[in-house]
Amino acid sequence: MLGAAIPFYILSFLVLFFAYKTITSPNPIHCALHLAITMINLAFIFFGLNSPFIGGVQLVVYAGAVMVLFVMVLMLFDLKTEVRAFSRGLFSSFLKVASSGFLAGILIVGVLMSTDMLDVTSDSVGVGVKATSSTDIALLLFNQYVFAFEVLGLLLLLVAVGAVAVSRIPGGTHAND
Amino acid sequence: MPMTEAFLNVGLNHYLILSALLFTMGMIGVLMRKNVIVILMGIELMLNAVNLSFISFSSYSGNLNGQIMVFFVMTIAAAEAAVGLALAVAIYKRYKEINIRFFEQLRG
Amino acid sequence: MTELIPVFALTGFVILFGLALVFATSLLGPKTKQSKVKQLAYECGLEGEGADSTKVPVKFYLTAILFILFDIEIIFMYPWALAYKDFIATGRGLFIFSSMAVFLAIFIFGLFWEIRSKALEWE
Amino acid sequence: MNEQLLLGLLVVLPFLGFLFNGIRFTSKNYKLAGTVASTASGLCFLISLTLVAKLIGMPEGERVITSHFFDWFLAGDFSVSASFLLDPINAVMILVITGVGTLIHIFSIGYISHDERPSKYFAYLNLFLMNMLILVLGDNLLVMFVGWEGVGLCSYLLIGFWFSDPEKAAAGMKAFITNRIGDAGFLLGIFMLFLSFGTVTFSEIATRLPETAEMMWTGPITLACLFLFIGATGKSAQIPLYVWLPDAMAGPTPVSALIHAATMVTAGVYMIVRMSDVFVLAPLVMNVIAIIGALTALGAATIGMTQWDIKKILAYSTVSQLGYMFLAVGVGAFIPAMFHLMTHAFFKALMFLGSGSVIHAMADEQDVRKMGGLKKYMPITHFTFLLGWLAIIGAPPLAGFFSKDEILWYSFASPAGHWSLWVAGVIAAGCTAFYMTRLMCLTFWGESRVPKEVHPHESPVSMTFPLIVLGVLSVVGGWIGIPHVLGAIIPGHPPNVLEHWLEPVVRMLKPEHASAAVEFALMGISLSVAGISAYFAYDFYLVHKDRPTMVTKKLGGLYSLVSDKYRIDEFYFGRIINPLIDLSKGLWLYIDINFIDKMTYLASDMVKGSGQFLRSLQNGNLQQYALYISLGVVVTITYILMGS
Amino acid sequence: MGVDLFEITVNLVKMIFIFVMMVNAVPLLVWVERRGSAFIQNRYGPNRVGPLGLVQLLADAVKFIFKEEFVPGKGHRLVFYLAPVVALIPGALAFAAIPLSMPIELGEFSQIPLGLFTIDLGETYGPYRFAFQGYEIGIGIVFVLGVSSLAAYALLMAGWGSANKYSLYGALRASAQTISYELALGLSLVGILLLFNTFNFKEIVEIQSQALTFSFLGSQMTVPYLPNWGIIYQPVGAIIFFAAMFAETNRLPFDLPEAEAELVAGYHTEYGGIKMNMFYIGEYGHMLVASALMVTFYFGGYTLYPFFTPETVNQFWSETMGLTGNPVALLSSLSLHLVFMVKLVIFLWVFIHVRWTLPRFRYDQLMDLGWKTMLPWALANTILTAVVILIMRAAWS
Repeated sequence: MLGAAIPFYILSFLVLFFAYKTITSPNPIHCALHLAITMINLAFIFFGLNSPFIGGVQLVVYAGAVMVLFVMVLMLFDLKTEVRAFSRGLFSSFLKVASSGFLAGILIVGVLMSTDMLDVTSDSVGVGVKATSSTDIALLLFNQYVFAFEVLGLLLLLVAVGAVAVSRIPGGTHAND
Repeated sequence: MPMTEAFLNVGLNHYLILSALLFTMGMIGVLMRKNVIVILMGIELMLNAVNLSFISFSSYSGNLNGQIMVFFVMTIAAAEAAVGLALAVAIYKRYKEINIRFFEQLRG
Repeated sequence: MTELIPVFALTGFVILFGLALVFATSLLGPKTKQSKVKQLAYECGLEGEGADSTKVPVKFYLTAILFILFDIEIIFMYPWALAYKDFIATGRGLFIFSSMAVFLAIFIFGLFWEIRSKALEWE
Repeated sequence: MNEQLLLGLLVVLPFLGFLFNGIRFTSKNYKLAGTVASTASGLCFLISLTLVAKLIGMPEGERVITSHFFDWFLAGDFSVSASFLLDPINAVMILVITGVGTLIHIFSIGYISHDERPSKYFAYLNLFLMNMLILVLGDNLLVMFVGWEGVGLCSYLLIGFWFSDPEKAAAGMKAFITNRIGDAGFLLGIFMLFLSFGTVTFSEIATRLPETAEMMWTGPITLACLFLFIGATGKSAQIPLYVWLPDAMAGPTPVSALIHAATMVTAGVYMIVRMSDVFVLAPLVMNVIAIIGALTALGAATIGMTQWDIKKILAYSTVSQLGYMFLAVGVGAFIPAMFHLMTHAFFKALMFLGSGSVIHAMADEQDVRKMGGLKKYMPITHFTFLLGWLAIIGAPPLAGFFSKDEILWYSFASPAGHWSLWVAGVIAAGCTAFYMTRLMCLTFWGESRVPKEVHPHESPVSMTFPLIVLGVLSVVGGWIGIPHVLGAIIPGHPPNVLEHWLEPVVRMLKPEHASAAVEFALMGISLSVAGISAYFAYDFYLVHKDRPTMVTKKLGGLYSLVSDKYRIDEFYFGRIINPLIDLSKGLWLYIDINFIDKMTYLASDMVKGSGQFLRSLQNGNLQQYALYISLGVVVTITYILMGS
Repeated sequence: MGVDLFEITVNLVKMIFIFVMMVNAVPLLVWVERRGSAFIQNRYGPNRVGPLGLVQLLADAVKFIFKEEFVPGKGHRLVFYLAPVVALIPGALAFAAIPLSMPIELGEFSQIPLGLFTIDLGETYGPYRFAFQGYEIGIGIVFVLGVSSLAAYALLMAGWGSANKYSLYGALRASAQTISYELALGLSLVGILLLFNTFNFKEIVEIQSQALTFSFLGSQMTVPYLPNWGIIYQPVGAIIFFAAMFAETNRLPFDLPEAEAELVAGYHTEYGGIKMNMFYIGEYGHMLVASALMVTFYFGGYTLYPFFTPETVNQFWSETMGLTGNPVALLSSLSLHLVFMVKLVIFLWVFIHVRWTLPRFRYDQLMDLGWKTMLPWALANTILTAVVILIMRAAWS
């Protein structure tokens, strides 16, 4: 029990701490680095949740690719550390924080209220899953989600074309200016 | 002590609450930050929170569909980040500006 | 969770090790006076402007974007490769092959489009 | 081929013709257009013949063909299907419609040859045919109403066919608007019937009728019948809504023959006969119908005596004859009404076509004072017109004689009849004989008053052929309904075929104390009245030509009143239409502008104001938008949690 | 991590030992590299301190620690300091996931025999199973890929934290190069996955520890004298993988990030002392990982089929040498570990040899090679593998 709780609380603390740093750091590059650490910790949480493949993909895709892109792009920009990281407006800021806080509170209350959401006892992590092997995911993916899989391939192609096209617009990254 | 019990007995609820908190943080980032790219990061944070929910449900109910869904969400999030950043860079190169409020001026 | 403890332990150990080394040099190393000239970046004697205002060619970033997209496509192939023989064993080999053939056709089309559109040219 | 398909084809064929001509409506190829339209119509006639033959082949009392196409709409228990019903009543109708219609189509080919838009004309004719068939064949009131509206539309289109002439366009509008009033009544009648019976299908109404009649106060039925009758007065040009029909003569003459004499205007009669089971439960309405019919017959006949326009005379004659039919249905003589409907279709179509032939020959001259002596120029037209004249004035043994005398006999002897109705009918018959003879004298006989530049000539074969056919029908058409008293004395004892045919489906009020002697006496009286009137007319307009003016002077105000059509139009304009317009203007200027417009302005201002407010929300600030989304999420989740 | 203190301790010590092994391999490798390059270039290389100059690197290490601390004036202090620490992580984590030998299966024991005398433990321990690696992770391949893709952060952090434009350029070049070659790397592994159908290193090695066995048009074929190695099925994939690994480690001929003529010393221009050494540790750690992966995927891992497989080694120690019980397991694992190390050293030598043999690419040639040559070849290799498997397994029947 303790063996499962301690890593969880350490990871949760790290995730929340770095998420907090992500949204409060005045320097965008620090934000990106903190976010990367958040992602890595989340990947380990996924590992712990019996989903090692997704955890690995999280590492490869999010931490290894997307966040690298973020950091790179931020390095392209001529960025001074923001004096004011947050947008202005006292009332709307209050409203934003209040609504977010309220949302968090209400989600937590909702989670706590609905203990019978799933018919599993709280300490039965992965009991329902008999050996979540990556092959099972693969079989499921190619048995039920083949169409979505192909469509995603198309989506990625479109995004690639779109990214190049956007970089070609005047003032864009590959424009002849 | 039931309270300690509840804290030490890590279960689905714990993950869901973590997910909720993470989501809220991402939301605050999206709502409050000025920098477009940080806003994109906030969105990534929110997506990750959702992924966490998916994975915990999937793990606790023994249903692999959640993991597939997370796989797809990651794909789409990456695509979204790619396009979003491409646009941000294009706009930055032209106007030297990445404040979200500036983007209001870009009405066609 | 428990099987991850070694990973955490190793990570923690590595970080501690690295920090200890860095800290050790700052303790053990000689303390000399820091001057402005000494603190200049090694940029051939010109006063550097700092990383914040260095202009970087944007091609790096386009490369990174394309990398993300292709990386995901490759990640999609891993479960496919994993289940390939299982599908063949259940007699659906042609199905699994053709499903990936379509995907790969899209992938190859994208790759060649990028090459043809000179998005990957470096000078 | 099965009956259902044939019933459908009956509607589809004219529609195809309509499409064919409607699509190429700018074409001036009148021969092609006319051939296609006539073929469609002729095929319909053949189909009708086939269907009627099949009906005859069925055992008596079960002569019904139904055809269900699709469910039109369903609302709870209430369902209306688009389906057709063919029984002996509308078998007569479809024969008349398609038969006479085909002849008129053929006639039109010659008549319309010089026109600008022959394709459009034939398209309209086919469309009319289709709608008329829908009206007649519909197995419920709503399908009938579709046809009812459709024929109204076609009537409007064809009256205003030469719409470049404002007067003709106005005539079309007058017909349409007047018909709308009647249609509103018809619709109300349908609603009332639906309220009473919960259905609009004829057969279901018939089955529910006995129980409803027993247990229910007949008030709603009376009201429903009254409304239906208002509808009928609109469509069939009865007092007080007859005013559109004379003006409808602005349309092409074959149209007048088809729509405004033979078919559409008889729709009201057909409808009442179709609903006769209901109507007999409302004796009050029956009386009203009879009185209105008699008054219309009398009034229109008197107006007809004073008119100079050949088509107007025929139009008033039509109104008058329709009055006869309503008189017949009013006294419960539904079969004689149908009989007269049929014979009238023959001879009135004949006379209209004849007048069309005359007008065609006179280069569009319609005033009888500028005609005369056309007998030698147009022998065929004259001869056929002569047959029509004899038929309408009731000369035995032509068609009109039998039907008219049957009606007069029933109006006297029927339980719902009264001697005054008979007197009115006889006077109207006298007037009819007078003005018809007058028409013959002024148009065909005597010396020619034709202007020199006009060279009358006989019409082409395509026009004379229908005349001949209709002439023959006007002679023999009545022989299928020879009254029993006459049948008893004529050699061979011909039976009353029509009555035999219709009896199983139409409930008639039989005269209680039928006496052959009385019937013969009445017949003699009416015959002699007609004969005397005809003689007077002959005397006035051929022998002593000064007498009409003398009589006119003597009558003075009365004559001008009659020749001004009792100033009904003026009355309508002065007392109804103009006050209505003034009232509307008043409503517009005061209530509309001050209250209703203000209210709409208020609504628009509210929309504008809220729009302004919402616009301030939509300021392009992405984070604000995100905030709205998050607020929405918060509210939704709160709501869901509250609910659980 | 373990049921009792003994197991926990052994696991921790083992893990730290593996890490320290990696760290200590650096001076050794640097020595080998310097001596080797000297050999190739017909020089002597370091030969003064200690026998064959072996202690030279130890002296260097001590010197590094006593160097002066230095941060560029405009640099970002925290990022600057953290970058070398981060550089250590990917290599360490990845290397710890690779099995260096077969697991040691210990039975119950209550005393430790140490040749002449025995230590009596007083109570009974075991049975235990110690994996000969830092930790066992089921999805080894994905984990290693994911962890090594984190290497880009160290480069970017170093380049950006130094506030030096040459550093930044070097860092960007390095990371762009790393990620570009990661595509070819990842794609060449698809062939391996198609063959072995598992992410688990241990299973991959076990499959390779048998005789060459494959299906030929639906029927099973066995070649008893050849090992079932990946290189036999995937020669092209192996070449692509190895080349991509070179690029990943940023070594010659792919060492554009530190192209002296253009960029001074790349992303670690501003680093000195032990911090720079930590980057070297990271780089050599990557080299170790690359070699270990090559061995594991394509060359049978810690086995050498006809001679050294778990069975044969067990047989040797128990039957030929007449041992029983725990020593057999211990010695078998150690001997297989030796096999692994020999293979590893061969590949490390190839790394070093290539570095001093091939000239450096130009940057555009480098990217062209990655995107336009290796990626399509890797794709072709994948498709070919899939088609051949399809045909050989007679999937249509």
